[in-house]
Amino acid sequence: MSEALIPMLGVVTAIRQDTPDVKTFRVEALGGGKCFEHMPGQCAMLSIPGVGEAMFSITSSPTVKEYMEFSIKKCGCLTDWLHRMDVGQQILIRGPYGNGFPVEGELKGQNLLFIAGGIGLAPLRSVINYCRHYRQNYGNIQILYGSRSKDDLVDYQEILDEWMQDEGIKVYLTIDRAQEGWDGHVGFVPSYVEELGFDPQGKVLVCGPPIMIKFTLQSLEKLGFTKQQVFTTMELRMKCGVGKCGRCNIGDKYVCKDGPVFRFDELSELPDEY
Amino acid sequence: MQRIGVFVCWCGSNIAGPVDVERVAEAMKSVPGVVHSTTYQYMCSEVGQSRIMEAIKEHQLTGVVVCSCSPRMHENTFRKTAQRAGLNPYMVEIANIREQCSWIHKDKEVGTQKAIVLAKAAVAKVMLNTPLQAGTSPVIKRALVIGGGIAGIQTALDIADAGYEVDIVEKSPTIGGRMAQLDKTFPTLDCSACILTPKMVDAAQNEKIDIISYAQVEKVSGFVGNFTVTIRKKARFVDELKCTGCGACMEKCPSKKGKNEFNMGLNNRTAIYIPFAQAIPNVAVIDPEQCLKLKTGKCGLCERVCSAGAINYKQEDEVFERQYGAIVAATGFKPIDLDAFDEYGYSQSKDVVTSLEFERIMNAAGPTGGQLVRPSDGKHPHEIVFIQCVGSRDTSGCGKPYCSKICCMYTAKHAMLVRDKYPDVNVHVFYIDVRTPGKNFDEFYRRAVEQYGVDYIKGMVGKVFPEGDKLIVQGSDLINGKQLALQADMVVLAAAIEPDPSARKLATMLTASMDTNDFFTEAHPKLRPVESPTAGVFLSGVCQGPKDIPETVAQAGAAASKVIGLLAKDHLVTNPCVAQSNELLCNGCSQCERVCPYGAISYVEKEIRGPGVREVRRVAQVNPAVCQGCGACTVTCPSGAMDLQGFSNLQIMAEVDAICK
Amino acid sequence: MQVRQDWKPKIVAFCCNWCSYAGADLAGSSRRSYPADVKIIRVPCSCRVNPLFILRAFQRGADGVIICGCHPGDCHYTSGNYYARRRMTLLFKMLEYLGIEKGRTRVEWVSAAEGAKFSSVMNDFVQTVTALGENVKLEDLRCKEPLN
Amino acid sequence: MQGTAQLILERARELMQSGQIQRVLGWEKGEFEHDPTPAFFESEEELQNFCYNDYCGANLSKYLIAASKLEGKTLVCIKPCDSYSLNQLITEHRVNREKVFVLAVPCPGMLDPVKTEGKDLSQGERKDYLLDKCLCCKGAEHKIADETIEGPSLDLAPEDRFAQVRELEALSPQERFDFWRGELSRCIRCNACRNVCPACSCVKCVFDNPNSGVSSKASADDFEENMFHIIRAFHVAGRCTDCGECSRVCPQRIPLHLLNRKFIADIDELYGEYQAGEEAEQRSPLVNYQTTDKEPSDALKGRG
Amino acid sequence: MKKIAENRLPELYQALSAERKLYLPLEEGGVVGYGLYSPEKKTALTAPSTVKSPKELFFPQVEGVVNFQMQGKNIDILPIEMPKEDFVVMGVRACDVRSFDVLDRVFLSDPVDGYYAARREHGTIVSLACDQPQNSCFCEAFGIDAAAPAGDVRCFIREGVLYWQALTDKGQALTDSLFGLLEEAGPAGQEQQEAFTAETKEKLQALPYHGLDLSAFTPDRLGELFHDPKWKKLSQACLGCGSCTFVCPTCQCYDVRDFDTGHGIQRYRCWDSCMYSDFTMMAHGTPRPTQLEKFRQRFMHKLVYFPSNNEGMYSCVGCGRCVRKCPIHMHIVKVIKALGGKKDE
Repeated sequence: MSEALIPMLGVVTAIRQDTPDVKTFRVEALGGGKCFEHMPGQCAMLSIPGVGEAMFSITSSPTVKEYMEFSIKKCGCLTDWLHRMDVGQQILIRGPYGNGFPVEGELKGQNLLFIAGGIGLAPLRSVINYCRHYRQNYGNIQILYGSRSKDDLVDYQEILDEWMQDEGIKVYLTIDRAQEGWDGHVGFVPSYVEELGFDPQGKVLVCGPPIMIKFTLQSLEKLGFTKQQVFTTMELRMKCGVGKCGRCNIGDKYVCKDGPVFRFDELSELPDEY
Repeated sequence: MQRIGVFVCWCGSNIAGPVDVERVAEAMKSVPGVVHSTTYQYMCSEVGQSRIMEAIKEHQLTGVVVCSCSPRMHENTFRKTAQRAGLNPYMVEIANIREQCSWIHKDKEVGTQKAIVLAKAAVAKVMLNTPLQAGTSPVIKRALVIGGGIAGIQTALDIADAGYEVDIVEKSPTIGGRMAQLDKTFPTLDCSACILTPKMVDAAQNEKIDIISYAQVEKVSGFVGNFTVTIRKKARFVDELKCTGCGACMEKCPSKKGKNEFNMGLNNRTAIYIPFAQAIPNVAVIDPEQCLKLKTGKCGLCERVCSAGAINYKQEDEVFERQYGAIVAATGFKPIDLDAFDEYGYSQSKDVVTSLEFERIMNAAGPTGGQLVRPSDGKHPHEIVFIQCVGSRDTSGCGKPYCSKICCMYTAKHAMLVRDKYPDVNVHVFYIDVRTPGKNFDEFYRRAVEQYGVDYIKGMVGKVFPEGDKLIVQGSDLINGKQLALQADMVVLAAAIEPDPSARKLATMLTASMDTNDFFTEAHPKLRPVESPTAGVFLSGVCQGPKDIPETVAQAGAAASKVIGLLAKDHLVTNPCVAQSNELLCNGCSQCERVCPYGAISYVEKEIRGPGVREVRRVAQVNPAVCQGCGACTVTCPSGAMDLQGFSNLQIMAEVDAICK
Repeated sequence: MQVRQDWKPKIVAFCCNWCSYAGADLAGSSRRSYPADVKIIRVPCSCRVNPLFILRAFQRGADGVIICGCHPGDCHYTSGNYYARRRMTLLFKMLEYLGIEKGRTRVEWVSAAEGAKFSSVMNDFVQTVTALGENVKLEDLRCKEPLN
Repeated sequence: MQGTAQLILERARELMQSGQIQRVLGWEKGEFEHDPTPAFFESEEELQNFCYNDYCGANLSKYLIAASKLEGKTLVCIKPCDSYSLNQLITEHRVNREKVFVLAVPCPGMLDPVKTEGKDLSQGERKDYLLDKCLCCKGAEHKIADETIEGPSLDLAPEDRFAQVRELEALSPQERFDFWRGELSRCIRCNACRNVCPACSCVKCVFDNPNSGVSSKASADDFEENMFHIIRAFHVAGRCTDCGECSRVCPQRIPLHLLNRKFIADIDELYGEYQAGEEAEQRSPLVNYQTTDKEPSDALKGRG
Repeated sequence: MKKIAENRLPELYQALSAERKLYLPLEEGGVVGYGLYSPEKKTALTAPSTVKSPKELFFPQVEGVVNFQMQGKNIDILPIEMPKEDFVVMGVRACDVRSFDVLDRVFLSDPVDGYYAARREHGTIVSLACDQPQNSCFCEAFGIDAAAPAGDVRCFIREGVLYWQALTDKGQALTDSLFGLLEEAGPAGQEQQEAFTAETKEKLQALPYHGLDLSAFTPDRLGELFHDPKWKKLSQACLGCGSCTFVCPTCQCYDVRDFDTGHGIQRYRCWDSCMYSDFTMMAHGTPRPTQLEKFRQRFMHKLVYFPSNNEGMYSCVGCGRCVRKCPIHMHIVKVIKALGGKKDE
């Protein structure tokens, strides 16, 4: 019997230091290839025996067939451990979990605006690369990404080398405070959103710290966006990943099963407990 | 993941003999976290250390385990090695596979298995080590010497000589100690007072030295470089600054029943007295037990005769605090009580005396003015029996298990002096062994036997008892194989010496350890003989173990040089293995504060922020310069907020796990 | 209970750095042997020993736990061993109250000069624990058997 | 009881009106006589639901830790036995004395709803229905009070609280082991004993702290059952006032107080009589010592 | 329908336990709980309730999930064998029988929880109708018939006779295995059952919580109920212990933890409680920081969230355990009454 709580084995085949506290780990099945297929925005439970298990969003696009990637910020026992491991380390993985972004549903054929803050880019990167892969299925793509400083921009190299080079993709970067060697925009994401004055069309995918999401939503509404247009992805403490252990619910919805992606109009009907 | 290197030392054949070091190194390779494991003949050698340094660099080690001798031996060595290779020195752990393994287990299989377990425990611990930074604390440039005998005086003089201030606290009214009581010194037979008193005067006149006589240390707090000492200066009822030492008071004092301590109670002194002529300070002191004025309020003669107006019956004990960077214990010795040795008749006859009493009898400034007479009747003795090892080398439990070291020589000295001055007196010495390991010592003893005809009898004395006005000494002559019953006029007992009783209390205050005989323990018996294990506390003289005057003086100088070395520093590097309070877990209950022996814990109200927490709480804080890292607080803390760096809860539990696996 | 012939107890000895650990070193340098079943954990002071460590040792398979410190009055930290003495007395009495063999726990004061005592204490303790046999009352079965 | 409740209520109202107190910590009426709930009352209106009846066994002192952080003073109803806990909490700086108005309320001994369920209380003696902890009542005297409400107290010679401890001590080690195994094996680790205990006031319990190395949520086996209760008892040793709440709230009726009382009995015997919470600012016997304390080996001598 | 005289129950126990494990209420230390039958145990089949519900027989408080071995960078996954022993649980009351419907919704929904499913497959539930409901009981409010519990076999005891009726194939198989031990009850059995039902009904109507009104708890009122200001008062004295959770037959929250045995890592799951402070704690905080949110979660889940996802089925069965065991007497009935409004209001 396949049991949801029993993980499978993966192996870390590459580690990239993105920022001082974010590393991106490439995980493959033991025999090569991916441990399982997934959709953009879905998550996986990673664990190291005796250290812990936690849910991470899969940052690589499903269109990548060779591996999965996870961008992980150092913030606790397990992530500390992951940050200290070397290539070749075996790791436990199970999933995919959650609904993912409706890339083949509501988002299809739409202009897309991605707004990310800090490590919040991780779940969006999967969608962005998926949309880039199936470029013809989507309208304009705009990406606004901000972080504390230049050094805290995750996937900076990929943004510069690939996203910014793509035609029909506009990338806006911002950092919280001015710093040497940065001649781009300086300021918080929500105010930059207003500054840029996006056309309230299409769909918006927002991910970042709760406070950023809150104010970004306000900015978007000022610009004329409705809650139905905006999607985000949630993060709560999870143990099982399959809607049984009872802790990741917001009202009657389980983030691990019914989420983590929610449309803001759905979310606003749920209790404000996240 | 940590990257641990394991280095197994052969210690020549010390470890490699009973332990298969290669197997230990091999076994460690499969332990998770270990990336490098090797052996070497002598890890502590230059080559060994450089191997460790190379491995640290080559394998990017984050932690090092050295399987070698006791960490008490080389932990610091290897910490420095790691530091030189760029690793934090506190990322080193030692597995003690010599003292606690190879030296006690003969079976190679058993020893090897144990060594592997010990190494695994050390790895488990080092995996949880965190880099620690040593702090610094300032050094107070003043030393305290406790005890004003020859040891204390010499130490103080040497420290002062180097330009540092030093206080001598002496419990009796004068400095000088036991040496001041001696008549002559062996093996040169020069006059003890003649060589000591100039030093006493030097000390008194040295402006860097403050002699606090008739005083005791009451409390010691603080730590190396920064001790705070509470001193109680007892009331002497005489103003030290005014008294000129003229002695007029002593002449008039009507109370003359005080036992003369300086003369070992062989005669009496007045209630107001100066211990001896060359006393320093040369100031009178009133014995409140004897003084009529203080006891009954009636008298006051001394006050009237004192032209300096120095007498002050209302004087009270003075208690004050001083700060020191270093403390030297020089508390000296006393002869043991002879109550347990009644077979020698000490309590039955006044003519059975101890060697120190005999010393006073022979002294020109002593109770008999230097005339050899019997204490009982003042008659000149003709037969004197000396008995050695009274209470020394005694494993029966009545005496001391150790050799008092000086008795053989002073007994030879006494015998020789008697025979020299009074050729009519026959001298017999009962001995077990005669021990004369010292420069010119054996020659001295041989002179006593050969030149002065002292009758040395190898054998034990069974009993001494008075018969008429004689003393009968029953003993055995082992060489001639017969029982003896000598008639003697006097018997002199070479009583064992023991540490001064004040030392025990002092050791507790200093947190310095003592051995079972109450001698202070050295930090290392061979390599650090003048330091106590407590940093900043040094040892001088007999308080550390029996020794004669030249040895005492040598050790006093050595202690002084250690003190000088310490005081020469402006700052000391502090031990970073101290307690730390996790404010997120702290209840602010104050339990830890109550057990801290150093007062290192204080409380503050502060805003605490953490996951789901943001409020003002009362939390404990540890002063790392004051904390000594005992860990008492860590166990008192129920929430585990208090933990000890270098010996954390998780580290110790990891060791437990590894050992019990 | 049947005691296997080849069974050897596991003994954890917590030794304070200043006295007992040095005493153990002295036992070593004076070649006074004691069974290899004794493994020493160095702690700064006997007062560092948390009851959690003792229970942990039993959980992980120890059959006896001994705490060694400076003699009362000789603590390097003045009073640590006095606190340890109260804590351990009460803890051990509690273990006894719960029916756990009291011979499995012990406190001994061993000075830096008492190498011989260290060795004889350990010999005696190992003998006592060996006679008691395996610790079954405070064991954690999960830690005893290899998985699967 | 009705009279006492009325007196408390009147006084509480007065103090609230005068602004001396901000709120009242007492008990709120339940649906029945036997199920009042500890409650804060913020207004006179809320005080209408105040009650003080035969079933107010709960010790309110621990709630004052939270109340100490609130604006203004809290009036708390403290029964004689609760006053010990409050003193201990003040000693440990967990409760801010300045923030508390201690209304000492009389206690006639509280009833155990389990014992009274379906019983006619007019039959038998009150003693038969009392909470176990009340059978060893420490007396009618409050150890701390700002004001005292007079009223009937428990008229009962207290039982020897150490009697059961001694009975257990008299058993053989195997019998003791079997006894405790039987009791502790029922533990479901609901943490009610810990959470109700005024001495277990840690901001984070070691058993809840994933970094403590000993955290555990459920007892996986016998060892963990023993471990939890030994360590819990040890952590409160010298601080436990013997308020009996642990045993009162245990859903499995495990006599947990017998662990605490063992420590108390040993402390009394070895280090001199000590009652935690007798007065504020006492030094608990575990953060104290005498150079002449008994050696562990001597203390453990005797019986197998 | 079959029957057996009450005084022959030990024989029945013997027979049931002969080929499989038999669990039934036992008395130990003055409390009653489900335990493994053996002849020397003190059975308490007719005790009105147990402290813990029989849920632990299917969803143990602690249960191994999988083991691991670490070797350098490699991990070995060592699966644990699924439960495969047949067992019988006897004496399960109507409320507890219903609790399995609730648990099934959770554990047997996709993806199926293998451990629970295996135990459900191997376990046979022999229920026992109530003849002495307690003052704390309110199963009626959830439409449960205390006199006619579900289960694989249904039993009731009247006038010294236990009547036994198989309701499922599994129940029939168990019945068949008992050979001649059970007698046919005949038409008298039916009469007895009717009488029993009537008596119980009368008792249920006399209960203090009879007529408890749950009508206010509907999924469409989720937001309204969630934001009700009464939660603050209701939760203020909550100790944050897990007694209500752990005695509850339907609470199913669990934690997954690793234990390092020294020889490998055991991954196990254990009961958790939403009342616990660390239940939703993450590195940067928790969405339910105070006891108010935790307390609200527990009751909202039972009365609103769960029904919302399960066609209106409440995840409370009215067994009354939390009513009896809450150290501060703050329980679901008080919550229902406070938020739902009393009938007489």
